[in-house]
Amino acid sequence: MQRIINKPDMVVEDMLKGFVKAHDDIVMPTSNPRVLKYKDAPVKGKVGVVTGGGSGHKPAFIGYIGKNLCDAVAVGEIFSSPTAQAFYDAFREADSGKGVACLYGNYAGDNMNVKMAIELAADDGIEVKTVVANDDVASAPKEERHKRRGVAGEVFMWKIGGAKAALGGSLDEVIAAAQKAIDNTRSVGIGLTPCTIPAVGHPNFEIKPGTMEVGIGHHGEPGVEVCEIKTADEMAKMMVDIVVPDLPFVEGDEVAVIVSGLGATPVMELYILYNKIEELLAEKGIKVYKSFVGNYFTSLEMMGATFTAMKLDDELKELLDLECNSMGLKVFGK
Amino acid sequence: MQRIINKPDMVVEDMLKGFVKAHDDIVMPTSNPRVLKYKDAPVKGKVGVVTGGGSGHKPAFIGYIGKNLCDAVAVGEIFSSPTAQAFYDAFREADSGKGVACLYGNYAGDNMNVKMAIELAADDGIEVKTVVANDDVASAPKEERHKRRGVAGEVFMWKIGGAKAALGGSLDEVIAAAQKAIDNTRSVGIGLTPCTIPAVGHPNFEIKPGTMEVGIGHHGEPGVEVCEIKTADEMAKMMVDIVVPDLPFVEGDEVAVIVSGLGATPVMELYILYNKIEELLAEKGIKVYKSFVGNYFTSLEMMGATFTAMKLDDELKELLDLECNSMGLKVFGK
Amino acid sequence: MEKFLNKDGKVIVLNLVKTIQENKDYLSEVDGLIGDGDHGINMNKGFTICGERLKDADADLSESLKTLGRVLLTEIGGSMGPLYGTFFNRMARSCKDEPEINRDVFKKMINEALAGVSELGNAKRGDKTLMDVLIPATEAYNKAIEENRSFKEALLAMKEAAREGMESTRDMVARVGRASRLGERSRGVLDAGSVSCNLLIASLADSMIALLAN
Amino acid sequence: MEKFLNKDGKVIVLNLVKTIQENKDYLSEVDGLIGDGDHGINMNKGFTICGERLKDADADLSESLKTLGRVLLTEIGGSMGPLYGTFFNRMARSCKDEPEINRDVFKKMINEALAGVSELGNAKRGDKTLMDVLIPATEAYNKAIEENRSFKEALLAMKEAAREGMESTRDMVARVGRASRLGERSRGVLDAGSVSCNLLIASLADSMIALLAN
Ligand SMILES: Nc1ncnc2c1ncn2[C@@H]1O[C@H](COP(=O)(O)OP(=O)(O)O)[C@@H](O)[C@H]1O
Ligand SMILES: Nc1ncnc2c1ncn2[C@@H]1O[C@H](COP(=O)(O)OP(=O)(O)O)[C@@H](O)[C@H]1O
Ligand SMILES: [Mg+2]
Ligand SMILES: [Mg+2]
Ligand SMILES: [Mg+2]
Ligand SMILES: [Mg+2]
Repeated sequence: MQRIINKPDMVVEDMLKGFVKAHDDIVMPTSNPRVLKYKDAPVKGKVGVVTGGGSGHKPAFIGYIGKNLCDAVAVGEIFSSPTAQAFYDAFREADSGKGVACLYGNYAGDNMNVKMAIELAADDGIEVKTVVANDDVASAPKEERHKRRGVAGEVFMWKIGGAKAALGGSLDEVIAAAQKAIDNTRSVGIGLTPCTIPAVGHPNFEIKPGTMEVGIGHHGEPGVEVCEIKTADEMAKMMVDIVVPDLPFVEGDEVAVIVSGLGATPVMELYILYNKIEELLAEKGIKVYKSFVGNYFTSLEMMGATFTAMKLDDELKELLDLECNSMGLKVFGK
Repeated sequence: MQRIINKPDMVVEDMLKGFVKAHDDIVMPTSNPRVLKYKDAPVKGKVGVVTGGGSGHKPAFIGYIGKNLCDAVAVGEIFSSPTAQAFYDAFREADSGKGVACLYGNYAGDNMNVKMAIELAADDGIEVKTVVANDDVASAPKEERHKRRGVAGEVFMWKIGGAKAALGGSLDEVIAAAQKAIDNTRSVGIGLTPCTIPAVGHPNFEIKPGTMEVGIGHHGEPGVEVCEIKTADEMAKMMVDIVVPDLPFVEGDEVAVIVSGLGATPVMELYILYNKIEELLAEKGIKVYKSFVGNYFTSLEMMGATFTAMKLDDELKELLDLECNSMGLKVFGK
Repeated sequence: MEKFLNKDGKVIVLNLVKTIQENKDYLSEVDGLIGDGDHGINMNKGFTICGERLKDADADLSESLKTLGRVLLTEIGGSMGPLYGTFFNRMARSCKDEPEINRDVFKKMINEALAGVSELGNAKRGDKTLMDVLIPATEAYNKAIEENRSFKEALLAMKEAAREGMESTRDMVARVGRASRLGERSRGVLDAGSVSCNLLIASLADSMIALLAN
Repeated sequence: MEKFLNKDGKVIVLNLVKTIQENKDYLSEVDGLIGDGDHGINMNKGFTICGERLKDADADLSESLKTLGRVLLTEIGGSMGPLYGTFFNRMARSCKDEPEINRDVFKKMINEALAGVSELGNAKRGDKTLMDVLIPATEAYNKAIEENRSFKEALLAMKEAAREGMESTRDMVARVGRASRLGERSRGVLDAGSVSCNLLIASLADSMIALLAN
C-alpha cells in the first residue's frame, strides 16, 4: 500500500487530530472523540444541523462543518456508520433548544444508528427530525426511490439546510428546505479504479483495467453497467442520460451542478467532464446557475467521478448563494 | 489508462473549456487560448501579477487566478512550459500600466520562455520583473539555491505578491514582497506512485511498490533518497528534518504551512501527515500561524505529498490574511 | 423446575466476551472472503471493552447484558453495533425484574431480542445474514418449549438449529450488506455475521446449561 | 565564389519541415527510451504550422527562417520552442541584409545561432543534449573555413561532425532535462534532441549544397 498512514486501525483517530489542528478557526473537538463541532455551536437561537457517516469521503463529512453549514458531525470508521452514541452526542452539541435537523445519507448502518440516537435524544427532550439523502439514481429504480443511497447530493442538502437554519428557519422549515433540496437532486457515479481500506490492505472490490462501472456507489456498491472505458464526452452523455430523465429536469430549468472526483482522479479531468456535461445540459435548454467542480465527496483513492444536479427555484438559489465557510465548501456572499 | 479524457493530445484544451465555464465568476478567456485572466484584469492602478507553467498541477496554475491573487496565467502542455508568446500575452492582459510581476517556478523551459517574453514585452513598453521560486530543498544543495526548483511554495509567493499588489504596492514593492515570501519558504516532497501523461500513456518514471522517493520533484525529478515506505509519522520527521535546518527555522518562529497532496493521495492522509508535522514543529518551538492542508499543487495522479513552510513576519502575516478568492485558494478576510 | 439465579449470570456474558476474543481472527477471515475482513475486529473491539468493564463489577445477568448492549451501541458503528446492541439490550430488559432465569424467562428474552433485531435490520431469512441463525435458533427453542421439553433440551435444540442455520448460509446468495455486491460469487462461503451469531448462541446455551447443572 | 541567392532559400526551410514531418515517429520513439516520448510530437507541431504558413508565401531564406523561429516560439513551449526558435531567429537575423549566401555569411549564421542557443540553454558539451551536435558541427564548419576549404566542403564537414556528435551522445549520461533523472540508466541510447538537431543540420547542408549546384 503506497499510503501515508501509521497504524491502519488508527487512521481515523490520526486524521481527526490533524484536522482539528489545521482548522481550529472553524471546528472544535468535543468530549466524544468521534464528534466534531462548529466552534460557535450550539449557535444561540438557531436550529442545529447535524450529519455523520463513515470516514474516507473527505471533505465529507467533517469538511462541511462551519459557518452556515453543519454544526456537529458524527464520525465513523472508514466506510462504516458512526455509532448511535456519536450521533446522539452530535445532537447534544448542536442543539441550542431549537431542535436538530439530522441530514444524512440512506445507508443501513446510518439509518439504524440515527434511529437509536433519536430515541436517546428524546429522553433528553431534544427534538430531532431527519432528512435522508437518496440522490443516487443508479442505486434503485425510481419506484423504489426510498431505497436509493445518498451520494454527493448530500452537499446540496447540507448547504441548503445549513443556510435555512442560519437565516433563522424553524426546525420544520429547515427540514422542509433540506428535503426540497434532496428531492430536487439527482446524482450518478462512474468508477474507474477501486480503493483500499488501510486496515484491510487490499482492494475491496474490482474494476478491471480497461473497464468502468457506471452507477457505482461510494463504497463500491454495484452499479448498473460495467463496460469498456469510454471517452470523457461519452461518460458525460451516459451520466446526463441517467440523471436528467429521472427527476426529470426539463427545458427552462436552472440547476446547480457538482462534478466531484472520487479521490484519485486528477482535477483536470473533472473539468474535461464538466465541459461536456454543461454542453449537453445547454442543448436540452437546462441552464447551469452555479457549478462546483472538484473533490467534494470522495472514496479514498478511488478513480472516477460523480455528477449531481439540483433543480433550483428562487428559495434554493437564495440559500445556495448564502456565504458559508468550511474546509470543503467556501462560498462568498453576493 | 483509467482516466477521464477525450483525445490525449487535447486534454489541456478540453480542460480549459470546462474551467472557464465553471469559473466564469472569476476567470475569462483571452484572445490567446493558452492564456486565462482574472475577469477584472487589468485592474486599474494595480501592478499585474502573472504566472504560468505546465499543465497537470491543478489547482496550479490557473486555479490561482482571482481576486487579490494572479491576474493572468500562461498555460503550457502537460508538464511542459508555456510558450514565450503565452507569457508575453499574459503580461499584456495583466498590465494596467503599472508594470507586471511575473512570479514563476525555476524550470529550464519556464526560464527561457519568460526571458524571451520579457524581451517581447519590452518592445511594447511593458515593464516586467520576475521572482523565480526555488523552494524545493531537495533539488540542489543550499550553496546552489539558484538551481533549486519551485514547488508548492509558489502558492505562498502568489498569495503574498498578489496581496501586496492588491494593497497598492508598486512593482518593486510587489517583487520585494514575493521575493521575501519565497526566500523565507522551503519545501520537500515525498513520492509514492508515479503518474501517466495521457498523451504518453504509460508512467513517466518508476516508484517501486513498497518504496518511496524522498525529495521527488513535481514531474518525477529524482529526489535525495529512495527507501522503504515509512509510517506517516516517520515521513513527517524526514520532511521536517529536511526543511527546518535549511532556512533554518528556529525556536520562536511563526510559520505558515502547506501540506499538499500530489493528486491521488486521499486528503485524509494529508491530515495524518500534518498532525505529526505540527507536533514536530511545536517540539522545536516553531508555531504554526496558519495551515493549508489539501491539494494545492499536484502532479496528475501521483500519490505522495509535499510539506512547505514559510517563516512569517508582520508584513507577511498581514498579506497572508488578506481576503482572496480563486478556485484553488479562498481566504476570508479577518 | 430448571433455573439459575439472575445474580449468578454475569459469567454468561464473560463467556460471550471470551468466545469473541478467541475467534477474532477467524471471524475476520470469514468476512474477508466476501466482505471487507473486519468483522472480527469490529466485534472484538466492543466485546473486549465490555469485558474490561464487567471484570470487577458486581452485576447480575441483566446488568451484564445491558452493559454489553450499551457498549456495542457506543463503541461499534456500522450495522453490527445497533443490531447486536439491540439484541443484548432487549435480552437485558426482558429479565430485568426476574430473580430467576427459567425456560419461560429465556423464551421471552430470546424472542424479544429477535424481534428487536428483525425490526431494526429488516433482513429476511435467506438474505445471508445473521438472521439465518437467529430466526431458526429462536424457532427451535420455541418449538422445544411448546413440546414441553426441558430448558436444557430446548437450549440444545436452539444451539443445534443455530449451527444448521449458519451452515445454510453457505449456499445462499447475499442480498444484504457488502457481500451483496458479489451476486452469485457470494455463494459457497459462510456469512460472517452468521458465524459470529452461531458462536454467541452456542456460548449462551453452554453457559446456561453449566449454570443449570450447579 | 560559391553562393546562392537569399531569395531562392525558402526551399531550405521547406525541406527542414519535410525532414521533421518524415521523422516525427522516430523522434518520439527515441525520446520514449529515456524521455517522455513527445519530442516528435512537439517538433512536428511547430514545423508543420510553419510549413502551412510558408506554402504560398513569397519569402526569402531570411524571412522563411524568421517564420520558422517565430512559429516555434509561439507554438512550442517547453525548452524546444525557445531553443530552436532562437536558433532559427538568429540565423534569420544574420542573413537579413545579405542578398547572397556564401560561406562567410553562413559562418556568421551558424555561429550566431549556436551562441544564442548556448546562452539561453546553458548546456555544456557532454550534458547529452542537442549541444553535443551543434557545437562540434559549428566547430567543424569553422575549421574548414579557416583551412580555406570550399563552402560545400565545409557544409559536408559540418554534416559529418553533426552525425558524429549525435552518435557520441549514446555513451553519455544525461545531466540536463528529463533524462537526467535516470542517471547511469540514460547511457546506451541516443539523446532525442541531438537526433533532431542532426537531422536539421544534415537537411540544411543538403539543401544548400543543392542550391549551390544550380
Ligand atoms: N440488515 C442486517 N440485518 C442483519 N444482519 C446484517 C444486516 N446487515 C449486515 N448484517 C450482518 O453483518 C455482517 C457484517 O458485519 P461487519 O463485517 O462487522 O460489518 P461491515 O459489513 O460493515 O464490515 C454480515 O455478515 C451480516 O451477517
Ligand atoms: N538546456 C538545454 N539545452 C539544449 N538542449 C536541451 C536543453 N534541455 C533539453 N534539451 C534537449 O531537449 C530534448 C527533449 O526535447 P522534448 O522531448 O521536445 O522536450 P521535453 O523534454 O520537455 O519532453 C532533449 O533530448 C535535449 O536534447
Ligand atoms: Mg467494515
Ligand atoms: Mg465487514
Ligand atoms: Mg515533454
Ligand atoms: Mg520529451
